[in-house]
Amino acid sequence: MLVNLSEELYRKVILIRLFEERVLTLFSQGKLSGTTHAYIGQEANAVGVISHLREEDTVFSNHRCHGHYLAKTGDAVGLLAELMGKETGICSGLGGSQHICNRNFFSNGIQGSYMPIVVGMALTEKLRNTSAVVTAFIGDGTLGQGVVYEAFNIASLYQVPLLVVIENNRIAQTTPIELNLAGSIAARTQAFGIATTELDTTDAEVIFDCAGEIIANMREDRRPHALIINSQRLGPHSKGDDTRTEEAIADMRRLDPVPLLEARLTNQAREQLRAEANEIISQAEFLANQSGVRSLEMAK
Amino acid sequence: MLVNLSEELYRKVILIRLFEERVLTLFSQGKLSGTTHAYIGQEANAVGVISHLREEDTVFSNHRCHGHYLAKTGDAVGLLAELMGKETGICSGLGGSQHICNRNFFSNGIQGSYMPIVVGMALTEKLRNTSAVVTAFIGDGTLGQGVVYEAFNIASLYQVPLLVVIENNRIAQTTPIELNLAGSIAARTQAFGIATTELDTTDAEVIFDCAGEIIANMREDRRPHALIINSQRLGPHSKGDDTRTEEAIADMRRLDPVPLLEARLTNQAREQLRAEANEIISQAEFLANQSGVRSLEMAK
Amino acid sequence: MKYVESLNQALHRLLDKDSRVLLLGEDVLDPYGGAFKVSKGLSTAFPDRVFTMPISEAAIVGMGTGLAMRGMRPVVEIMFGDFILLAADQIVNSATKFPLMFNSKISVPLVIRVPMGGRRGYGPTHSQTLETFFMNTPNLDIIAPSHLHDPGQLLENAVLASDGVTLFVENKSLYAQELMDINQPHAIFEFQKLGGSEDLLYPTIKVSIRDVEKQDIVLIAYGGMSPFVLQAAEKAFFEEEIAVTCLLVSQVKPLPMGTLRRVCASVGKVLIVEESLKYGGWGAELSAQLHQSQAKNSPIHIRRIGASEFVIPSSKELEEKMLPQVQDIYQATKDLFNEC
Amino acid sequence: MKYVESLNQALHRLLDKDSRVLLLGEDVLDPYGGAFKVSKGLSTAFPDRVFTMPISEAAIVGMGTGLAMRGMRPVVEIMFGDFILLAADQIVNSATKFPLMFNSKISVPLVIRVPMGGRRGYGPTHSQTLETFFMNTPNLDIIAPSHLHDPGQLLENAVLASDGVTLFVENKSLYAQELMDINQPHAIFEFQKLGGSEDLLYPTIKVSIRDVEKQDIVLIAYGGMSPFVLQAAEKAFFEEEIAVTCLLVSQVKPLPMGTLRRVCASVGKVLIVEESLKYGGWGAELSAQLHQSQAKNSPIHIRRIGASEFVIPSSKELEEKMLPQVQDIYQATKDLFNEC
Ligand SMILES: Cc1ncc(C[n+]2csc(CCOP(=O)(O)OP(=O)(O)O)c2C)c(N)n1
Ligand SMILES: Cc1ncc(C[n+]2csc(CCOP(=O)(O)OP(=O)(O)O)c2C)c(N)n1
Ligand SMILES: [Mg+2]
Ligand SMILES: [Mg+2]
Repeated sequence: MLVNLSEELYRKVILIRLFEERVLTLFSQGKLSGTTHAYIGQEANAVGVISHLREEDTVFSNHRCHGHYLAKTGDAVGLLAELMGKETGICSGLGGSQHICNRNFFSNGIQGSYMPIVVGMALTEKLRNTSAVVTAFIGDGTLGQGVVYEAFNIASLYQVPLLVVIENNRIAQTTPIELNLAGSIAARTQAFGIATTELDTTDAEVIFDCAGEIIANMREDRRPHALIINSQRLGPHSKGDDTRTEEAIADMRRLDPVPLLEARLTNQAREQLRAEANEIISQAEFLANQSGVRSLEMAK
Repeated sequence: MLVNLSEELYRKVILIRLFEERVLTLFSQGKLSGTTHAYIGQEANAVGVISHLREEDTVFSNHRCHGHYLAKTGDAVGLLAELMGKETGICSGLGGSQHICNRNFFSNGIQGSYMPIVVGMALTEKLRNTSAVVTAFIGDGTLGQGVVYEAFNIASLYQVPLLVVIENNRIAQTTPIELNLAGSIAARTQAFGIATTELDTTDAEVIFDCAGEIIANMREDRRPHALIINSQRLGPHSKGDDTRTEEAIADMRRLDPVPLLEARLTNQAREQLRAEANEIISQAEFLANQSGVRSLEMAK
Repeated sequence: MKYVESLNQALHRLLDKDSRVLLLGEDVLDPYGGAFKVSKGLSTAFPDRVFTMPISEAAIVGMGTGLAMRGMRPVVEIMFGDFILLAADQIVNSATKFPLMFNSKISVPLVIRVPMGGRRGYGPTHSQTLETFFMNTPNLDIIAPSHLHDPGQLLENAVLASDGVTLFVENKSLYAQELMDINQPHAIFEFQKLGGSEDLLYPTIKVSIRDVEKQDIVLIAYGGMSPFVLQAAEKAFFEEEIAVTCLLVSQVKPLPMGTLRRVCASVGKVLIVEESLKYGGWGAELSAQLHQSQAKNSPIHIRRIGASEFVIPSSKELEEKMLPQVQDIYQATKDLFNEC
Repeated sequence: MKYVESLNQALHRLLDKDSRVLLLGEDVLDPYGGAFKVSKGLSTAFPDRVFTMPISEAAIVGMGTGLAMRGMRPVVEIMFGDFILLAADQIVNSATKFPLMFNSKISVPLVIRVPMGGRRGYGPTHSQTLETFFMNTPNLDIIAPSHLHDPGQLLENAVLASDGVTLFVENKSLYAQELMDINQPHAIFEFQKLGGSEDLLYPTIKVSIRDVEKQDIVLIAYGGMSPFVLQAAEKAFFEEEIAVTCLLVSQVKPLPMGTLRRVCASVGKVLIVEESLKYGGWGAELSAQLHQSQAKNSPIHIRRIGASEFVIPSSKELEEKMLPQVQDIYQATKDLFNEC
């Protein structure tokens, strides 16, 4: 399907990485306000999984959604404009960083709340006899929310084509997984009768291969699947609120998915893809800056 | 500890059975109104577990709470008066069948909602260094509620002395467990790191022995424990709303905990304990009928 | 026809005529057909489109939201309206919020049926009137037919004619009630269906004393309070010659203020009656808006009646003291008549 | 002292002086100390009594309820007030209901801290003012100090002097605000602390224009709207010579009606200002009660301002159009002054 897998994955991974870095820079320069949650370090998850999805496949994401969104749509223009609150933003500035919607992509800022919603969406696909799958991304911390288990149970009872990607970065905001999560993640999804795959990697190609198989199967068997990806958050939770030690983060950086892919590329390919990504982002920034703020008149 | 275990357990089991039968009769005679959920068939669970509890141990129960309440307090007088809405009822007629409170016994009618509450109670016991345990009874259907898993997680994280008794009668109102519950109950509690025991019996003595060991351990190790008891609801969900076939119920009756215990008693003991129970209940009915309705004056 | 039958037949019609319609709820399968039998027969007639749900109220509403976002027209049944608070986040922060925050890119045509109300001795957690909790939820319709409405037709409107989220409130005490045909002549009352552009789908029924011109007081109520206000109106007329006009609203939110204002302004004395807690209830917003609509020299005097600030007791006798009764409405009507 | 410091110090004092006090919440441990730093330093000083919680808002409130029922005095922190709806059932059907339905056999002294409000660009699910959702919850206190109150003292009152459930509302926009000492002379305003038996623990601050006898309009507000109404009052006086008296309530529910009525009755024109949705909001009940309290020949004219019926946009510019601003209050004040 792809000419050079490493390159194709890297193209998306580096776009996300550079986009997120630009966003943090814009924040530090006071050019963005509100909030953001950088996906830095987890890019391989979004790219590895979403590269297998089609236009008609739905993705529902959380606060840390930029990477998922870019992997699904490539739309840096709409996303950056949205973060800037501009009229040309995905939701014309209403949603902002964590509340976006574009065709079959959605995100919301209430952790876990959309898990039953994706079950309903996946049930629709099943009832309509499509081969589409619905994918939800949640974090390890979000496994604290009860409604997640209501959704697991129903997804399993009605055997809907829902792929739950659990991005386990072993931290929720500032709280390490040991203080938030008892037992084991895989045991939890399995206890609800959901087939579960666990990956211990930040290698986009490994994730790509594994997700490819899962999704291809789901298009046939129309059953839920949980994919746990043990990965690393290399940036702050939001911006500048990282309470972890420098050492701990340096340690994680050894598994940074970006250099991992870069090692497989020619220097030239790497530089070119980086340049392309930077160009896309600069163009997005330029366009967002051009855009105005939509009008809104309401009685108070 | 007990002179004759079978007799002592039977004393409580038969009180519950006859009490519940009287309640259904009173309903059918129009002498009770509102709602009730008969514990018929599950008496061995309440009696086997609660016989090990002390005054200072808390029990939190659900809609089907009469058996748990009688096992903990023996207070048929207060309970029947409460069902009749009388001033001398446990909560002077405010709570009714499924909302009662007496010393360390509680029940509420929102399924599963009290699971985090018992975690808080058990945490208090732990912080105070008591040897008390907190016991919560929930049904298989209630495992649909998300907050139950929030509670499992926190109980396990903070290792609180909470005994969760899951009474699995394989039905919720009219819905068989196959349509309500995916995966397995034991796998669910274990997935949250909670030590789990599963019993396939309606024998009060077996439950008594097993619960005794668990509770004795919990008084020492101050950890949560799940006890799943696979049992049978022999009566309607509430009153007259049983959608199961006669055959199915007849089949279950072979495991009725009452004859099971009776087979171990002398005829004389059986008759005497039955008579005593009947006397307690009749006395309760007499007293409840004597009682008036409390006054209540409120602005509308 | 009984209220419950009207709803049940409407669901049959809906499932029959529109393949996007689905039904979800706890214990909705036959032979049980739901705790209040509104769903009776549906799973037999449409086995693939009626889904029994675990005891997961948040997920039930969430699933409905997901189905609606993908183009279905789900109707979800919450067994007792008291459990709707388990889905409060789903309703406020997802279902109703998505169309707004996603800049109208999607719609969520979802109907959430909630049996509310007391008078059955079910006690504190199975008797409440909780729709008023959602009065300040943007983008949510709250609909509650009385026995003078056509409940089934209103449900059809909510399912097919509305593209948003509807909390469809059915007062449990109405289920067994015979519907009143407002097109038939009545011994005491005359009826008029009111409605304009703001409440086209969900009319207000105006009930006046037959052949009486004067109007002393307007009683505004909805849903389960409707039989009570009619009785109180009758009593007030025959015992005190107070001519009461009743406005039975079905569109609880947004309030059909145009319709209500027109009637109230001309009468000047308004008693709002609701089964939910008076404090912070439905009547609060209604009263505030009516107050603000007063014309310069014709003041409106507004009074409210509702449930007391307490739990709803299990004991029938005590429950009666908590919830508004005919006598309370009658008394408040007399007081308002004499007071201002 | 800043608002956030006052709260933080109060928590230190509370944990220090009463061993029943416990703290629960998400990310409350040091060095982070909670998303808004209200819990800073507490886990260091009291490592055994500060509990970090998973992302489980319903369970956090439920645990607090259980601890309170066993004699503790828990303070639970909900990271963003928007998440309180996840615990709506816990609050309404358990924590506040138990003391009532269990016939006062138990009490639930529980404080739920909820950072509410917008103006930070956090968008639709992290900016709301949702305490009004709970206005018709019996047996619940809603407390919201302004920057003219002593927030820490009010928190102490809620934790130790109250035996019930308190929703303690902290408007996020106030955290960094310097508290105003109402005992210090002020260039423009004079202050008076009002309170009687009904609002002993949670006073209302009356703010009037210094040395001005006449009072044209009363502005009633609480919490995060307080700085805005003061600015609007100043502007109305200097630009239009309208003498505005501001009543800054801290006891949002139950409304301190005795206190409010006394002031409003004598002035006759009242503007209620709130950050939550106007429709079905706090001002609805307040307006309804004020209306009903009108004496025969001295009508009160009541107007309300609040957030529009929409989501709170992420874009700062759009958010401003949604939430009440100084200019809106000023304009409404002028309108009311001229209108009635
Ligand atoms: C219901 C809810 N509670 C709390 C929050 C605040 N919050 C936002 S992100 C976050 C941590 C999420 O952790 P995790 O699920 O592991 O995702 P990660 O941030 O690691 O990607 C928290 C507590 C929220 N948004 N929603
Ligand atoms: C939150 C909630 N949803 C629904 C109900 C209605 N309801 C009462 S009991 C019951 C079935 C409970 O089943 P299970 O937990 O298995 O207990 P059992 O009745 O079998 O003892 C249901 C659905 C309720 N009381 N609370
Ligand atoms: Mg995480
Ligand atoms: Mg069961």
